[in-house]
Amino acid sequence: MTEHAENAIATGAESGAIELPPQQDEMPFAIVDGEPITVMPRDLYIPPQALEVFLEAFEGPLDLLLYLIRRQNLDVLDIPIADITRQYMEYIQLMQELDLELAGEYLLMAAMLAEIKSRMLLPRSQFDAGEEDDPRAELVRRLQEYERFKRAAEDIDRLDRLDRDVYQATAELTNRQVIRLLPEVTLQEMLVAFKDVVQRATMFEHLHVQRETLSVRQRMSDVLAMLENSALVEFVKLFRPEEGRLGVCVTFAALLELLREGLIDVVQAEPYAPLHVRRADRNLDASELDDVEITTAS
Amino acid sequence: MNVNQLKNLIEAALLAYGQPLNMDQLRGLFDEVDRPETATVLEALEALARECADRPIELIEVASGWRLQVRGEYAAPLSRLWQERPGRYSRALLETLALIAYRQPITRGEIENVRGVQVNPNIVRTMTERGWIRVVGHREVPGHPELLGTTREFLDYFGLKSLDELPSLAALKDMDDVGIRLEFADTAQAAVADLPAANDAEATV
Amino acid sequence: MNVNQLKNLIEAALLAYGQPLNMDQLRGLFDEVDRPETATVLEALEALARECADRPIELIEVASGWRLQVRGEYAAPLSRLWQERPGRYSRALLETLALIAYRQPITRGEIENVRGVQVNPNIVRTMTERGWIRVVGHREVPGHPELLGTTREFLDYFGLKSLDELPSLAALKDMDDVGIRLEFADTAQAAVADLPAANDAEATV
Repeated sequence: MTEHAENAIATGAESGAIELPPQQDEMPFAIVDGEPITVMPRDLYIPPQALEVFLEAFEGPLDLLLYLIRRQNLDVLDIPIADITRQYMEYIQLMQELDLELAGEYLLMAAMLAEIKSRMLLPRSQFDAGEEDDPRAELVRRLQEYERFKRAAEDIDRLDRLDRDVYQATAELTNRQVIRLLPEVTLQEMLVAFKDVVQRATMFEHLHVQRETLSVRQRMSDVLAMLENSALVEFVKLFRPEEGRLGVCVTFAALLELLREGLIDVVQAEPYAPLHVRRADRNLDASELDDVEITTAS
Repeated sequence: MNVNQLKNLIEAALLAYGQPLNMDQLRGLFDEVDRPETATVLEALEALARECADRPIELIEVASGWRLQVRGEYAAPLSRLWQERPGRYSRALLETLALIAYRQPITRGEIENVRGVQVNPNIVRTMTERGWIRVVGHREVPGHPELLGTTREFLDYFGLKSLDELPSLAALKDMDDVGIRLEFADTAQAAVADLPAANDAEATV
Repeated sequence: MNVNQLKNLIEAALLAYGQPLNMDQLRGLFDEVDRPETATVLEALEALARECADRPIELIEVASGWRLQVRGEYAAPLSRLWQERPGRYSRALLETLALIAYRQPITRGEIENVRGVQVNPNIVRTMTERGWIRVVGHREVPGHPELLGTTREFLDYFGLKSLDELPSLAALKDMDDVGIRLEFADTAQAAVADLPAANDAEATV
């Protein structure tokens, strides 16, 4: 609130006359000598409709009280309770005369002011001496608290606001690409799926599910992969001696299994020549027809 | 990628995205192997901020990350680009917002206690729709009233990095000397007070 | 207003507006008395275009006016800004994948024998595109059905050195209860939401 400007006009205001409330602080009536004027001069004629607007500008009884106090350049702590109560009641009366919708809170405040005033008429001894017991203390606390947030609201309103004070800077990006992320799967999810499907299979089809040595299965895939790019691979090259005896056995078992399933052929150009391995799936020649029989027989 | 290239990429990202980007998002522009260190990204951001000094845009950090924005001094001429004027918010809305921002989490009842008037449901709805406030829980008292708090969008909208950056709240005056000052005030006032009630009060207090 | 200030105002307007602005709109930023000549605006636009040479943005003229746009070379690195949230794989896919992993090399027919339903071709395609499975050969039976196996990428994704590291069914039984509970705790909602869809898919394939 621009107290300076307000003081210039409001100081010395005689009680009894009804002063007009300020319009919202951020909307001064005029700028005089660089100072915004937020209070109408008292001698200016105000049509009743405009009066209504001013009265409606109050955000409740605390706002009205605060206005009455500030208009006289008084500290919130220095409330002349009788004077303020009288002025407050005049506003209430005016609001009622203008048929403004008067919230119950205004009347509640009127009652509170009247109570404070009456308590202050009593001799001190009757309301127990002590500073906290001043009947105005609670009102002062509430006024101060309200005023803090009234100010805070004004501060927030002054912050740079997007699309009012500042603008998000944007520039078009043509040929925008969207990356589609792939779902995540955990090993556990897959295992649970496997367990379920195996369980179902056993339940409904009495399919005998036996555990197979994974290492042999793995090696079977490995061998097929090795055969993928070359027509013939030397039999001994499929073995990795550094894997030791177990590794060699696994590879051999994998080769036998692949042979049994008809996935590979083992060929030999002549007796005692090196053995070669090839994929069996490409050309259907006579030897492969034999394999088919073997597979179906097993 | 050197700092200059990184600076350009960040500018491109901020302008193309049109919303604030945080450190994770900026570093996330890169494969893990190429991902720059946080310190490097900060260095590039600083370089970008410096470069903007000669330009009509500025780099600021808000709650959701960094944002390139057109400086406030251009707001007046640029307002002609839009037919609609930006909305004004009522004092009631701003006061309610201030209470939620400074006192969160807070119930409607607590807001009413301070403002002395009922909370207008439309105000709460407007702010919720704008994404500025949300229900953050319920107070464990009869009726389990909703506790309201502000959102990251609220901070972004007002260009704040965190609630700490809100303008500081005026200090309450010390209540201890309220009583004394009240007495002084009334004594001083007695001369001008024209109502018998006030004088009576003076005489007896 | 000199050309440099005009250039800055134009940059501010284009970045704030985010859409092309034509000559009328640019000149309309000014009151009639201050309004610059078309030639002056063009001069400022040229200055802005030159200035952009070192920047990740460029000024181009399109049908509806001038536009500042992020250079095309940034489209690829920025694509990560618009990542789509991933969905979830169906139960059918996980089961098929599990069978291929544990029983490779395996044909579709064999998978169908165990699962009791046809293999959805989309599932095989999805997993092939993901690089988790591939055709490792053909079984020498009539029709020469494809034999499916897992890939190195599959092992990498699940953090396995080799298929030997896949837990055995027996081991799975031990962790059974724990696992189910964990899964439900983690993804209770997602799982519930996911199941009917998965079942539907099963029924229709």
